[in-house]
Amino acid sequence: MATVDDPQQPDSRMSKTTRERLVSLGRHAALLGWSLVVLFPLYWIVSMSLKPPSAAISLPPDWVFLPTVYNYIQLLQQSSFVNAFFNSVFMVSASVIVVLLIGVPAAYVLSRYDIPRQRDVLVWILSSRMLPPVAVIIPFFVIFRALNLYDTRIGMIFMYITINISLVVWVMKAFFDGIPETLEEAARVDGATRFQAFRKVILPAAKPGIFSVAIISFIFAWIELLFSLVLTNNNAVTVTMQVYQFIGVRQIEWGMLAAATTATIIPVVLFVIAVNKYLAAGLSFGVVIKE
Amino acid sequence: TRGGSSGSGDGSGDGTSGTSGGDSGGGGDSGSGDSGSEELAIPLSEYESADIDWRQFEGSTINIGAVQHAWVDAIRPAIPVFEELTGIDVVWNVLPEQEFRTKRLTDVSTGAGEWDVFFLDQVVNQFRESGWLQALDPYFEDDSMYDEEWYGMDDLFEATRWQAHGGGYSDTWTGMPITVEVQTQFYRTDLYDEYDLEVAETLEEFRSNAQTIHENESDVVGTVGRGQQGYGMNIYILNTFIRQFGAELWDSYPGNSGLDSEGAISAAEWYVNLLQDYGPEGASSQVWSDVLSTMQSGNAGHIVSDANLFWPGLTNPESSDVADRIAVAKAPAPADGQFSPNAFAWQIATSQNADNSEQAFLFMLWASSEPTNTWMHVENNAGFSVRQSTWENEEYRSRVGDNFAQVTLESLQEAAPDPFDSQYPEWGQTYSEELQTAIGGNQSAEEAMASAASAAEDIASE
Amino acid sequence: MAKVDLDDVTKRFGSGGDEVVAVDDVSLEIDDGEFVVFVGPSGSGKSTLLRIVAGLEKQTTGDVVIGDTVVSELGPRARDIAMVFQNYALYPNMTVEENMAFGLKMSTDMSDDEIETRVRETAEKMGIGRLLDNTPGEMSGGQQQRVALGRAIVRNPDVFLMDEPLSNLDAKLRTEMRTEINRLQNELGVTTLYVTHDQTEAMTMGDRLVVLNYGELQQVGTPLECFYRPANRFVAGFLGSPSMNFFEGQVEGGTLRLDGFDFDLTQEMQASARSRNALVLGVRPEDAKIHDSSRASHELEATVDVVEPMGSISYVYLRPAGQDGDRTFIVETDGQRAITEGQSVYVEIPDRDIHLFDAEAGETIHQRKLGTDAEVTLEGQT
Amino acid sequence: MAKVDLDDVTKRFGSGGDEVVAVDDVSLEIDDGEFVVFVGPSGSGKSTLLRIVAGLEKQTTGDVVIGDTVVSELGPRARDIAMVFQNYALYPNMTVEENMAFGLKMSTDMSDDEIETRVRETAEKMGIGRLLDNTPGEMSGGQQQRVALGRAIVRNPDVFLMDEPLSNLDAKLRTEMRTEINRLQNELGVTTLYVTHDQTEAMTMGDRLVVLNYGELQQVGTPLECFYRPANRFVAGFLGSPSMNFFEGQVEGGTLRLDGFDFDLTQEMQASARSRNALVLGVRPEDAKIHDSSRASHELEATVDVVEPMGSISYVYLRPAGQDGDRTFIVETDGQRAITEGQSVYVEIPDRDIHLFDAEAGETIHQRKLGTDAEVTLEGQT
Amino acid sequence: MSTQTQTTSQAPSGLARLRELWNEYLPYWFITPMVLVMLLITIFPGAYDLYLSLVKYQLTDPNTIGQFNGLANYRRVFTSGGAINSFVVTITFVAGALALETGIGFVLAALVTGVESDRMKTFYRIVFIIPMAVAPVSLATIGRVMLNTEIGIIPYLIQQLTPFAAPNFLSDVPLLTVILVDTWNWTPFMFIIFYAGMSSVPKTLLEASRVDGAPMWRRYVHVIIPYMKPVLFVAILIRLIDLFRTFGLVFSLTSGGPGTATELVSINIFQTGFTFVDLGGAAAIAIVYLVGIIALCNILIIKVGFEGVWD
Ligand SMILES: Nc1ncnc2c1ncn2[C@@H]1O[C@H](COP(=O)(O)OP(=O)(O)OP(=O)(O)O)[C@@H](O)[C@H]1O
Ligand SMILES: Nc1ncnc2c1ncn2[C@@H]1O[C@H](COP(=O)(O)OP(=O)(O)OP(=O)(O)O)[C@@H](O)[C@H]1O
Ligand SMILES: [Mg+2]
Ligand SMILES: [Mg+2]
Repeated sequence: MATVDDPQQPDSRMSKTTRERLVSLGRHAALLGWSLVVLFPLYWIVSMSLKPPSAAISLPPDWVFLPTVYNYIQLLQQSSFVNAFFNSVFMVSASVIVVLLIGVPAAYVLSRYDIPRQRDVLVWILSSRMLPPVAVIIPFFVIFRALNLYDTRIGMIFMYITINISLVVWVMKAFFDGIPETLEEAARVDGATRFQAFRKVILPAAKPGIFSVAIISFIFAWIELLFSLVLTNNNAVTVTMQVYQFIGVRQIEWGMLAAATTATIIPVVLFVIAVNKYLAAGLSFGVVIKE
Repeated sequence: TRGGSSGSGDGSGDGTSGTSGGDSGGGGDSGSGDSGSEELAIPLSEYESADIDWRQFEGSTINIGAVQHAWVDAIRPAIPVFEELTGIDVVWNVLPEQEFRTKRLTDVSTGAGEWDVFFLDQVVNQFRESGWLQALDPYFEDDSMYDEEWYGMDDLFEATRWQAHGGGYSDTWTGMPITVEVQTQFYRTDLYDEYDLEVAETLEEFRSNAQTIHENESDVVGTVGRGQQGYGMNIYILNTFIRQFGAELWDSYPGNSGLDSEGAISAAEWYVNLLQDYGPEGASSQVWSDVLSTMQSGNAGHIVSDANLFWPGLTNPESSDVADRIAVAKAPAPADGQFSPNAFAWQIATSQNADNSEQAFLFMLWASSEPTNTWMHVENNAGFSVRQSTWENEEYRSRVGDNFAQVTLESLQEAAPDPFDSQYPEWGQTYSEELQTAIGGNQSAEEAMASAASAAEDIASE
Repeated sequence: MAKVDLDDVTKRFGSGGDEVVAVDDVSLEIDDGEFVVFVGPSGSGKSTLLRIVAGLEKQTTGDVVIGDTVVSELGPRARDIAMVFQNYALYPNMTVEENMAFGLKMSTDMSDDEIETRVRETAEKMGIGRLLDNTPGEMSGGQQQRVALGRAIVRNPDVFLMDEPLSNLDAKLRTEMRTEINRLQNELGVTTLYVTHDQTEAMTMGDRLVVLNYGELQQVGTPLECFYRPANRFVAGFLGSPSMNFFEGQVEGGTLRLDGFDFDLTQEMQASARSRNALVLGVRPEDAKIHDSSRASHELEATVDVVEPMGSISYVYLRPAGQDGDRTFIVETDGQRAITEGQSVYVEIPDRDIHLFDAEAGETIHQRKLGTDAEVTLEGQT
Repeated sequence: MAKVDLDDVTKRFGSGGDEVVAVDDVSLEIDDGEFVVFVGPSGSGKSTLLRIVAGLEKQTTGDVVIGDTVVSELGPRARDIAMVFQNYALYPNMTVEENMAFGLKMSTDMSDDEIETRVRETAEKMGIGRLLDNTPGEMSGGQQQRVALGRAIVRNPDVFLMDEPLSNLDAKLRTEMRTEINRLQNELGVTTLYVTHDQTEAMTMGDRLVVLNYGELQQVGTPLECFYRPANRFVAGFLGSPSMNFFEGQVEGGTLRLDGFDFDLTQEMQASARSRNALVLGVRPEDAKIHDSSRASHELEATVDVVEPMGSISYVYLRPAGQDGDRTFIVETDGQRAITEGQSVYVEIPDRDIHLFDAEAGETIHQRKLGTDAEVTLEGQT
Repeated sequence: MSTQTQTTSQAPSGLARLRELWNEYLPYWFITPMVLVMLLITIFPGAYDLYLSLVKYQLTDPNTIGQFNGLANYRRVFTSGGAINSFVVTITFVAGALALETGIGFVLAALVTGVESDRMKTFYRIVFIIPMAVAPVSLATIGRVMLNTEIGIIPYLIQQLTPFAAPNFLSDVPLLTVILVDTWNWTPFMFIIFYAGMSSVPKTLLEASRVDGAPMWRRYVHVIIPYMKPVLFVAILIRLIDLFRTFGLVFSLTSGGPGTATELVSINIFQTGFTFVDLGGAAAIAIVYLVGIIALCNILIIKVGFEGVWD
């Protein structure tokens, strides 16, 4: 009850009026409509992965078909795919943790302290994601080789961090800006060090933001293609590269491509489910702090 | 070809069908994981008879950058043979075409030389003129590395050898050809039977066949063909017709591209009209995979002219709804023109910065040698042989079908590749954009060819 | 335990035309273990002063000393203080228990068990023992305020800073809490700075009272001193509820001519007034007396405007009979006394009980007389 | 303008073991234009009740009627109310002016000029005219509270809901605001529900007083009625500050034996007590009198524990001489009277002024006597 | 008094001293790693591109590669190549997709926030995030088939279920199509951030505005959006920048065609650099692009951002 989850309805457990019911109906109609827009292509991809190759792209579609897991078995038997998959899970997860460790504190500082030329610093941070990757892969390739990061996991983790750092800093700065300073004041008066105030009071309050950027960073890294293409060769191969192996010269294996795509969606869904409850762990500042 | 054709899928389904480096990642740093103590696919004796010092680079490793091509699937089971033979470990890095191009350029342009061996295509002269390629001639001249008698250079199609010399622009070897594809015509036998059609040899016949099907079948379009831009897309098809209409690209370089010559314009008009009249809706955005898929799903009567490599995909019941109703024929040509389908050969090359160019050469030699090539085609479902002998091999012909083999062979013998001068990618891109616009109905074919010509000439004379 | 010294502390907010001087050159020494109550109108800088002592706001000029350390440059943590914020500032994600335990966890190395015991005890005292597992959002205003208070009290700091910690409590609870705070403060001897708007708290809780207005110190003294011996008109009017009544007038000979009536000044008053011409007479509502008939000197006739019955007492709003303007003044009277609006009465203003102030500067020029006992008490306190 | 009816309104929070009944079966009719003050201890459900009337909280059972409409199912917008929130709930991104104008913009189609004029006027009345361009974060607690009040007042709704709107203001400002609210309410005749913890506000502002405890109605009546004729011990103890003193005892014959002294019951009292054995005697601090020597019946000897000087008056904490326990009671006495701690005094408890309550149920069984005038006033009010 | 209190002041052991240092310079510790990473990832690539853009890197004459070339690269790509056109296409694409994604993302966040049942809320929250997890190139490859006029499911369904004829998505309305596909793919980004932002709006503010008689939409306009403004602004700004560098999705869908109808700047850079091997020209476009976006961001931040978002 303490969350601010609910701007429209005061209290949901009670009987509802006609108007409320209409509003709710309209709301669900709209949401289900978009769900359909979202889910249909996904359904199509999944069903493609469960169809025999010839049925994958025939029209009119076989709405009813005997699903076959042949493609998935094929996929699982490919040690290259499985290895790359877990390799990616490891590298991406590690990068998300590290990028949060680096970015969140930095965002906090940018939100709370006077930084000289703050706007320039912020734009500078943002500038790291302004150029299309195609414009910077060559310099990155050069520097990676020079630093012996080419085709290493550490290198890829670093690469993922560079992709996400600006996002984390900016979004988290915005969230920290929204957290009343009184909370920190209270903590510091309570004897908390600056760090403790940050760690024990501000971080929990910023949870929705943190987990949102965690999801987004995870996804950005997870679907990254160009950098992993150019910066890996053998040891640090990523799962995206493996998905595209089914796009061949003169032949696309639709079923396998769909199965691999589906497989790559799964970790994201699991991750989202895992952090789901934090996404809306909003705060009821207003109740606690007179403003 | 892999996957779509179950043959390949099954054949390599024993855990090796995977592609890129991950495979070797599984087994450490080389493909040796595949072999173990299993029996070798090809007896070593086939190679030991050559007067070549195979083991001179024992203990080294080569990196191969390859596109996701059926060749990779076909040769991989045989890699242990090479490793056993030479003591050189092989590491693969297999990528889709677009990604492959990106990485290849990064690798060579920065002088990194990560790849000892890599696939090379239309950009051969671009690379060669940039000084990135290692010419192979010194190796051919080295007695310990090359044995003319054993190798049988003459067996390679003329067109492919030509391409391995920078598409004819180079006096030296830019690489070794490994696959070749030639454009052929595909058609639906059931519809031909139904409407009592004859296989077209001329463009007029083809157009009328397409028209018959297009107008009589509600769900089937007369023909499909590539419309999408890209130097390997629509113009790859159109170039066939341009040549057959008697025009020539680059009558004189860089002054006259030939794109606005009468023949070229006629060819363009014919192709554009064909697609507009009897092609699918939205033909201008179709890539080869759309062409293939439309045919596979039974929604098209023909493929006017496209890679013969579609054949396995079209005739495999697993991937095609009309597998038993498709036949192949030579691409149509103008009645007064000359049959000259486009052929395209992949070569594998090595760069100047590569650490192991010599090892790479041994690999090229081994991979394109008669024993390997024959084994790939006879035993392992390959269908793109650069060696004429393969197409004449009875065992092979019976596997792929006499008709297919014969059509391919004849086409290849008459085939002419495109002129991949060093700026081909650039002017080709513009040319293909113009063509796409025309196919989309937003300008006439003539306008398209005129602007393509002037753009190409501008670029070439820069 | 520690003394707290403020040396010429000034705090400005904003700049240029928007500048607000929230605290204006305040100097104050607060002894170790002393309980000082701050009062002043809304916006007079009380909270700001507390926040400066806490280290949450940096004074524009001046120094803060706690114990023997100049803490002007130190953060709140180094000052060992506990604070009740005017707006509570509870941690929204934590339960009541966690809110209260937080300070102990941060500033001591007590074991978790000890902390829990202590938190539970304090919560019981605050009457929120039942709510330990609630989050702040699920509580009433008064309950939240008690959590905020408990959170400060549970710690054992050198200095307590309390910013209207009882404002949202009912009278009964407020009395209890007041006692509890006083008991605790006595027991532990924690130097305490306490802001309140409540007259009772102001008068009873502190050793000294500090009256602020527009960020400036008006008077510092014992509560009774400030009440009986206000330094100026502002303090006189600010302490006591209802406020002291003020009548502005001109001295003519020995008489102060006020709007509606005249007041004869005693010799002593005349002496204090010296050459001053414009004076303000002040008398507290509880000191003036209502009579039905004229019976004394220092009396005026007045009409009853409004009667506000309060139970035991009533406040009577009166309008001087001869007055030009529309001003009323208040007299407190027995709650059971029958007075009806419109009625004409006589109001006695005992000359013992009046204050005189300079009309311009506002400073007190004559203080009331007190009974000898009270006089003694007052002196004793000082 | 509209009447407000509550029919059997109950509100529960949580469920199962954690269930809290915040409002317990409250029925109340509030007339059009009436000013009703709600009082009750912290957590007694006052805010919840207001929030239910506002439509911010949905009652678990029961109905709310505003005007002639059952609004139980309607949102706040349809109810035409203005509310002062206990926690202010100012819009942090808006200036004071925008905060105040927001409601007018939303609920009327006044022109911007009109709105501005009205906002300015109200702000001036609230004493925040100078702050119109500030945002809430830049203001003191009391200033914020006045903005919250102004935001409600500036509108012209059917119903005002005010949740402790003056709690953070100093006494003087509070008096002004009180007057202002009353004036406005009279002028506009807006039905008003007003929550307060302040005794003065409770006694003076409303037409009727509603006393709540644990979500249950304790008494509804005029302020004086509740003060002089408390329905039960809770109300008696809750109104008046300091609280009424309670002494528990046993009736023996005509005598109530209390801890430390005996009290002779009058005939009338005995009649009311009937067969009850255990009674509670209640007397207000201001009704008991301190004498230096014994001089009356209904008297007890007591030792002075603590003296709390408040200025005009003092509170004396006394311990009955013969008492076993450690309890004290409070007597109010003149502020200038000299009383020292430890001193022995006699306390007269006039039998006219005492209340008797049932020791168990707490209901009043004997009310105090009042002077005839007061009695009349009281009757008149009712 | 300070019985057990004050860990720092007494007997500062080595550890306590460290802790003090840590806290004393906390802002520096907090910001330094980020600055280091940023230096590493911005300075070198930026400098490298700048260098490339100023030297000869054309293949016609390998011997001159690396020679200083002044602004010739810039002149070349902006006079002959499709750079100008690609800027126009990019701006159209960015504006369209950004408007759609922001609008839909906000509406979805608002609608989901109001859902009462926790289970449905979770469902929507998860479902609405998934599209982002579909890698752009997969999406584009499969999307091409789904949109194919002859064999695609989407034109088929439009034909079957609606009275309208399906357009030839990729050839007749290519720009609209890539905008729509991008919207499908990336609305989740906006949704997540908006949703989290909305969750942080204090309940009391909403209550106050309801009591003030604000209808729902005005509550959004006057209370929720202003409160969320920092988050809204950041999400939009980041998405804007990401849209400016969209590559894989559009390139795989249309290759920039038909003609140059969907040739984004990123595609143009790719073609120039990787297809034409004109690395100098590609770098020149990139530098101009970078400067343009930085300018745009500055304008946005000054005009919108620092007005009420950061002050
Ligand atoms: N959201 C909630 N969830 C659970 N319990 C609640 C919630 N809101 C209020 N309560 C409980 O309901 C009871 C009544 O609360 P309410 O806020 O109405 O009290 P109040 O009379 O206004 O008190 P105060 O004078 O302290 O403001 C309290 O015990 C409180 O803990
Ligand atoms: N952050 C700020 N920016 C600008 N002015 C401020 C700020 N904080 C306080 N002020 C101003 O400083 C003055 C003193 O504020 P302060 O909060 O100290 O008052 P206060 O005495 O606590 O009042 P209250 O009794 O109403 O809480 C006020 O006029 C207020 O408007
Ligand atoms: Mg304050
Ligand atoms: Mg309340």
